[in-house]
Amino acid sequence: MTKVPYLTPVPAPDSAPHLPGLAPQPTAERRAEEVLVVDVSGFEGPLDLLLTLSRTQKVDLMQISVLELADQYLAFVEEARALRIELAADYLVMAAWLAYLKSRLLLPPDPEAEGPSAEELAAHLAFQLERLNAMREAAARLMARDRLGQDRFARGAPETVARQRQVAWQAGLIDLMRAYARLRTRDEFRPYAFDRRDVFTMEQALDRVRGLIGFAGDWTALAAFLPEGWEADPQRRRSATAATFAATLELARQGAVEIAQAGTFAPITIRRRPQ
Amino acid sequence: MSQDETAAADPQRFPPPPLSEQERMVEAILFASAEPMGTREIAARLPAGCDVAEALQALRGRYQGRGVQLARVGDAWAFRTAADLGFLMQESVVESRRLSRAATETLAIIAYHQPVTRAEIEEIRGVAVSRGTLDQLIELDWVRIGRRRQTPGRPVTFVVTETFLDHFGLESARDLPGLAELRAAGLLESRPPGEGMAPGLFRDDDGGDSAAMAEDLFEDE
Amino acid sequence: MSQDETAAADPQRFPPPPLSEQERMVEAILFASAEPMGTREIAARLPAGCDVAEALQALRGRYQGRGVQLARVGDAWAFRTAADLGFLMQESVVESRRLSRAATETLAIIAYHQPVTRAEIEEIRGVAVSRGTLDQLIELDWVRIGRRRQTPGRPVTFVVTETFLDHFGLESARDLPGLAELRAAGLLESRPPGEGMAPGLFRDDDGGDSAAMAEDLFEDE
Repeated sequence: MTKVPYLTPVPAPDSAPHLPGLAPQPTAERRAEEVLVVDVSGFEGPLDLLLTLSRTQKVDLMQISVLELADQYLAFVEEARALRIELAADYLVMAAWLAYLKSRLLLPPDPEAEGPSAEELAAHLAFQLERLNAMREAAARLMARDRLGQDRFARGAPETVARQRQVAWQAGLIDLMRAYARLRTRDEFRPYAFDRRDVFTMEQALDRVRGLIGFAGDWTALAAFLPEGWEADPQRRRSATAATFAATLELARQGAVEIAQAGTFAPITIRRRPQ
Repeated sequence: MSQDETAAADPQRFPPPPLSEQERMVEAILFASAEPMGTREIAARLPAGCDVAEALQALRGRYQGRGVQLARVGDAWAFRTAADLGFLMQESVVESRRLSRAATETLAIIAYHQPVTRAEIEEIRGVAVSRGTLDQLIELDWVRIGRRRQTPGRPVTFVVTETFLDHFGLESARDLPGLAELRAAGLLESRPPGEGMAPGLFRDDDGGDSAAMAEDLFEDE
Repeated sequence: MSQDETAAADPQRFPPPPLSEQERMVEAILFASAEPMGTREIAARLPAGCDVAEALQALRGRYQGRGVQLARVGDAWAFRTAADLGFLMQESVVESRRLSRAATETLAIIAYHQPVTRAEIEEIRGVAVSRGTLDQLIELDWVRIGRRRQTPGRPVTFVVTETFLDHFGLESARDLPGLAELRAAGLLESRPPGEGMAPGLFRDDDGGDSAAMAEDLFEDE
């Protein structure tokens, strides 16, 4: 069995401790608690996870067994799935690619196949891991240098002879780019406020449909319930349609109406639920 | 000296570093200090058993006749430029002030859209550009007047200068990232600070116009 | 030297001061400034006809082994305390915001692979560059925008700055620790040594780009 590191299931953060002596929890609540959150946030993407897994092989990254690594990664993903953990899409993409690579590595090479061989793909993956590792070590070495303000110091009292006054106007590149971005996206950033006149709320629609549904013993198109004067303007029509549809859903949930649609994009019809 | 006593009283303590090393230490400490430092203050930073007075004396001798002198300031010590070289320092008095928002925005528009007319700047900013703002940018030598636009009225255009590129560490104004790039690089906040708004609300209209904008940029130069 | 010619052409001009005096002047100028100063900037302060490079060389020798050292930072020079004495200045340590792992890795990638595009950084790290990483580095003035890459889409590139060199005590980007070894091992390339084309393996958007990566390295220095 492959050892799967760092898979540390923790309960969902807001789940209350199960106190003895309380009434049994409703199923839904219990199920919610069973959903485990895995701390994959410690990893910065699939490549980082692969690099961590590869360390368990205890060999030089150049000699890494990509096949074994693929197994370890796939085991990790399987484990996560078994625990009903949702993994981010890029982890799943990597899993699919590794499964593909594994199958290619195990099968005899197809002489007809075009593009890079399985060995080349494996070599490239090993290279990527080595390069990431190298950059990580370079970052550590860089940060460990004698740094200004920590190990080396500048003149603490730079001399300024206050005779000729000169003003240096300061502005950084970031300021400049942000100023530009602010200007160009000003419209986007306007606080979202809409004109209430052109919005038909669900409460209004509920009132209206409740009042009219008594007359609709037969299947009636949803459009017939739209308030007067809201059909012409596209924006008002959209708002009224959406609100009315939402209201009918609510009424259907309450058991007051039935909804039918013959096919995709066909008109939606409703009627009062037969008593 | 109280340090000597302490050292004597504590046989476990390391011997003090040699005088030449003490001198190096005092040199570094005084160099990095923002204020003149008294002997006691210096001693507090040094390993136990150092003779600050002697180290200072040696250091003072070493800087005799140099461009920088170890000067006594009241009861304290500090490095000072040699008095006869004061004339070299006159230009170094610079007072830095932040550019106003109006000036920053105007400068950004000129950098991104050059050559650009005043009317165009005003259209983008949505407010009139005051005479003083452009004058300031021209005086800073960040902006200069470019060719006249070949349109009715033949308005003057504004462009950025070499000095501008130098100051902002750019190789050319074309290297400024476009909106889509700013956003992709995370340089553009998706919302103004402090305003609660769903993240990624405007993500989808990303591509279209801003990408086109970056392309268009500078084309008419 | 053009200065000599000017001096020769102008009999009215004073001869430059002797080298020892030039050295004193450069010492005073650099001591007074907390920021590194370029040779040109220094020359502008000195009397005509001075040989800044030679004065700097002499000065550097003089401070060899002292508590304060003359450090080269790209094309500029600055006095800095000797690294081995850092422990004496613990009180002056500027508490800097700890950089995230993502930020330090991104910084290293930019330093070792410069000029590098965002897509290349993402390819090496295997994740998207998160918001705030690049702007933090630019705000620290450790990273700036370089020339656009001459490939489709003309992406913006990033390079490290003089402030970066000063902060990490590097004379130039060529002095990055382990640079030669990394290059020899082929780890600064976009694909393993000897590999034929493995097109677009984990690269979705800018395949062509990364080939240019290794060639561009430090070209604009």
